[in-house]
Amino acid sequence: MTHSRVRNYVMTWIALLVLLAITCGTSFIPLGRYNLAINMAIAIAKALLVIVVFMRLFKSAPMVLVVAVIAALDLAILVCLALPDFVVRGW
Amino acid sequence: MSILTTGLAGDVPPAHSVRVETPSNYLNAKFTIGSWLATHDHKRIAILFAVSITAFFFIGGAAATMIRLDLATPAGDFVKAETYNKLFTMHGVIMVWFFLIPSIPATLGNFLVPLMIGARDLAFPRLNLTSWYLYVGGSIFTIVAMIAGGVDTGWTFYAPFSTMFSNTHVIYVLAGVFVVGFSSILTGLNIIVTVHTMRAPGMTWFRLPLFVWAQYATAAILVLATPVLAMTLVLVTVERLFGIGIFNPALGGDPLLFQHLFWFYSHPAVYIMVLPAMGVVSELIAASAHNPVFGYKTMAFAIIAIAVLGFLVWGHHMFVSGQSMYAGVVFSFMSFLVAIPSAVKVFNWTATLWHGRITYTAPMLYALGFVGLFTIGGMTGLFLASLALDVHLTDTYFVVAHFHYIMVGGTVSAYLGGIHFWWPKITGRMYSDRWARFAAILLFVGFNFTFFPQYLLGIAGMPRRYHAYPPEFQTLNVLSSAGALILALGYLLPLLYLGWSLFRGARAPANPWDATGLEWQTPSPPPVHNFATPPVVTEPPYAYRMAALTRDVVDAREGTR
Amino acid sequence: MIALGLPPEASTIAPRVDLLLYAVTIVTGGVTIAIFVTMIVFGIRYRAGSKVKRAENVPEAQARARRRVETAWTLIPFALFLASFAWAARLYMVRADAPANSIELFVVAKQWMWKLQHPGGQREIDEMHVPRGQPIKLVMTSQDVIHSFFVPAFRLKQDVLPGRYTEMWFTATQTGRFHLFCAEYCGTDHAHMGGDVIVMEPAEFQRWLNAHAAAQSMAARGEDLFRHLGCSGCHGENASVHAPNLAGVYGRPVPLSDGTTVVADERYIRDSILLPRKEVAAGYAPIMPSFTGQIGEDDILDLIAYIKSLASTKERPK
Amino acid sequence: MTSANATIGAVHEATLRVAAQFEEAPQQVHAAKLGMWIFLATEVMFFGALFFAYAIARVQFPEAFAAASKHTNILLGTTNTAVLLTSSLFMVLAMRAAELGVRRATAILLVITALLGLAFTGIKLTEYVLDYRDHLVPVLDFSFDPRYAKGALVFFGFYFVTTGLHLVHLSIGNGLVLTFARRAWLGKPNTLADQVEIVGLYWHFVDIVWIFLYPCLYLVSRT
Repeated sequence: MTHSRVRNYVMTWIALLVLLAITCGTSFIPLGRYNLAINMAIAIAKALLVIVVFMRLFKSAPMVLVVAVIAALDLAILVCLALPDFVVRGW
Repeated sequence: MSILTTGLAGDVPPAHSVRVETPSNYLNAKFTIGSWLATHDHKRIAILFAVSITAFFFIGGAAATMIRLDLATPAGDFVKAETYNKLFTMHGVIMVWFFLIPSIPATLGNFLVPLMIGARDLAFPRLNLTSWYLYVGGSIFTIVAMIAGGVDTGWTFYAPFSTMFSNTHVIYVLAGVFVVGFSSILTGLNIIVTVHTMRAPGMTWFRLPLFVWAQYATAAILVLATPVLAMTLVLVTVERLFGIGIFNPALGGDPLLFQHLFWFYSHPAVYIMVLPAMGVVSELIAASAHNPVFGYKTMAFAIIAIAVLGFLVWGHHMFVSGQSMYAGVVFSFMSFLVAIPSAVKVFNWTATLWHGRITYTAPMLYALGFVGLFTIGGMTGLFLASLALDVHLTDTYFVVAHFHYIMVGGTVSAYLGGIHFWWPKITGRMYSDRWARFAAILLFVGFNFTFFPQYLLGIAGMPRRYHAYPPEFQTLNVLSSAGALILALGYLLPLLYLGWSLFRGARAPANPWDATGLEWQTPSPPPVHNFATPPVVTEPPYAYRMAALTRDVVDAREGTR
Repeated sequence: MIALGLPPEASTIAPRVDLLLYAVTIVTGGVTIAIFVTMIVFGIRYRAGSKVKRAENVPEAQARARRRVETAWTLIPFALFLASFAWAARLYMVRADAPANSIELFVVAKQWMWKLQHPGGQREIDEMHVPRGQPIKLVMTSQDVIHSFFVPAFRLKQDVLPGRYTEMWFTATQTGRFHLFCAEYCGTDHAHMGGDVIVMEPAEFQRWLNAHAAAQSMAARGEDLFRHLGCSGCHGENASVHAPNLAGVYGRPVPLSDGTTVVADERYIRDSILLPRKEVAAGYAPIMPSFTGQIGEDDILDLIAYIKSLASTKERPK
Repeated sequence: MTSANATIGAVHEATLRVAAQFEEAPQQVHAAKLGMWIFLATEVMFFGALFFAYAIARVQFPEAFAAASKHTNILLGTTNTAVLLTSSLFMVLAMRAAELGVRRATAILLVITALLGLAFTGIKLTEYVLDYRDHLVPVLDFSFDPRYAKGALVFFGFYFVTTGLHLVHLSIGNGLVLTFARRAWLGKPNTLADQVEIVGLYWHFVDIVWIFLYPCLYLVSRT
């Protein structure tokens, strides 16, 4: 039980370092817009690993999950309502 | 609950001492200055907040008085243009951040939330005290900066004016507001955690008084919106100090980015100001009508709906700003949506009177004043949400009148009503209801006198933040200035009779209004840890029964004099 | 009709805005009065000590009344709000489409004055002369902070931003002098940043234009600048440098090097002068120098006017 | 930041008995954890607004941001990312040790976490010095290819604001971690595991901020 948990943490850490290597490595390959997409996808994946495994999001009180989701939604509101204005302003 | 009597720390009086002749309470537990300035008692911290926000209210009010004096003549003869600009900036900054935002949450909320949910204190008492020190430190710092040099950006700090063109003490004021923002966040965090974790046995979510619901929703907005303001202020500082182009197009920035970020905070901030007021008024009307609040659950959901929708409407401040037309349409639609829960609340307050036994005490007069002024303010908000009308009305006195109806007519009325309603609980003294009713009526009259003409000025096309104006606007401006004098008198009056009651007022009974709610079941003023025995809740809120009404409340209060 | 103290209706859109204003006033006023009357009636009828008959069990009576009443007073306002939203939004959209026959006027705001320029080169400060009955399109920018061009009699207002162009159009319907205000706080003399809009009969306006005729039209001034700044060295007829031909470019779509396309409007021309690397036309090297800091907003407007004039003559710049 | 301190402090007070305002220990622990998560929610909005401003600026100057990003030190930046990810591993191991009641191991793991945090700080400061030598510090000494100078100045403005704010947060985290390492070594508080978990939440959050900063600053364009 104990060892499996510690192993989980170590595996997560290895996964994080592998993701870091991928994001760093691919950025030296010219992929145009896909570089940005890969970088952002990997950053989100790393953040989720940390939140779920290290911060034990799903093993905390249900309210904690609600707080995390609300914070994410609020940020999404800022981005989703403000960003389009900068994009479509020229129309 | 069994560990209660053994698990208490420090200076808690033993339970039996609560019932002796001069009961020990939070006010007479200790008298030293240190016992106030280092207190962890939410009730004492609430009073620290109340005293400080009152001081700032009168400083901000003094600025407003000078503004109105200056506007009595078209040429603005009283002060110079620079001074005028600094005055309205000072008025806005002080009233928004140092009075309205902390007004109800940090005073009445701080005092009452633990009492209403049956807790001994907030979850984080030291954080609560930290919040007060941050607030006082930040606001005194700002006021010194504003009096020593002044700031002329308006409370909105629009870039690039604030970042590149103003020659005044912008950075200091930003720093002060930043620190006060942290105070808001800490208060909000404390209230959320308290409501979640410290409710008494039996106090389910749908037994919470609407006041607590409102504080909870407000706290959520404080926590989620304030950090965006904090970051905006940091970015303004960075551009101003280091010339990094974030907002100023000359450096490669985008001025609308500032407006988006600023209003992302500042529109929800309007709800930070008015939601707690709605909570107060729900309590006041139910208690004075001796009637359960009409549609309690609807009222609770309406509070949450307003808080959520409040985050989706900020772009209605930017209809003529050069924002995309399509963004304008979306934000206009959202703004109409937020009007629905607000309207439902007004209807439900009105319906709460139905089949009641209404006593017209001072708190009730303030509450009715709130409903009236909030209704007018809310209805005129619909003009501003209507895109084509907003094009004409925005940045005119119509907007000034609109938000003063909400924030002064609404929030300040509710705040004063709440202070009057819970004054016996907070201080243990009664005040002169006759004077209080007089003040309430005076304020209502003075308020309409001051601000109704401003709607007409706005429709006629007078822009806001004008130090001088064309002569055809003078009549209405003089009316408004005259009303401001009545209003100023109305605000000074409660200081006198409430101050008098502190020393000479009759001792208040535990429940002078015959109201429901846990805060009325503990003595006035409450003991240090709020309840002699931990309350257990078995009833829904506002359980005003017909039987309880056979005893006439007015008589009960007469008996205490 | 209700007065409400509105300023004169001096543009085609003003009566339409006013009609909406009256409608919204009547609806909201009606609802407000209904609420107040209800409150007063309840307040008197159910005052403590009145002998009126009350429900035995108020919570239960409320619960019965609630179902229908609450639905009604949620849905009815919702319908009214939707109607108001749609009406106001449609009227707002009208602002976006200037009629094709509009005359363009150029506005440059600075602390604390309005500088206007007519296509013929006539310049004005804090005054705007326009003919009655003719659609006018304002192309506006600011040299410093944000200002806002507000003419109450036209029921129109538009913020004027540094670093970009905002537009506003109107057709005046009444001759006379009307207030022009700056509606966005812009510093010390914000209150004095205003002037007059003078609407004249077309013939009279023509006389005014002639009396104030400038030595050069905007386009002519722009042509001079085009040569003095060295633009013609690359964009001109005999240029050896590979630079886009600007004749007829205005209003046309321009393919860009990143594969997208933009319409060559005022904003595009302005950005191309100040930030030439932002949107490079496809097939051309990004070699144009930036003119940021070297020319003022007035000069840019002249250059734009010149480039636009090329659009109509279809002639290659000299 | 203050809230982090006081939240954790509130838990510490309860090592032997529950703080006066609470009924029982689990309630208090729940309150403290919830408080930290809510504080992190405010931090999400704080940094979220910063990232949003960055995004708008990057749209304005795509080429200049690409050019400027090439001048950041990718070797140190990547190393630092790895250091921080590793510190998070030790943080979570410390929490596990605390759960198992191994006090000394907890303290040692916390010290390693803090040492990695200090290593990050050292590397970051070294990077700042190198940036200064390369004339990349706005206001103090900035010169850049004139074609991209305007946008590059904005980029490096964001670079210093974001990394600076991150460093402030990290330093506070370091202080907290060392404080709790000392407590774990000296006493045997019965809520040690909860306390370490709460510090850990803050630590991991600071880590997440860096996870997003890394591609935004170092990887805009490397080709």
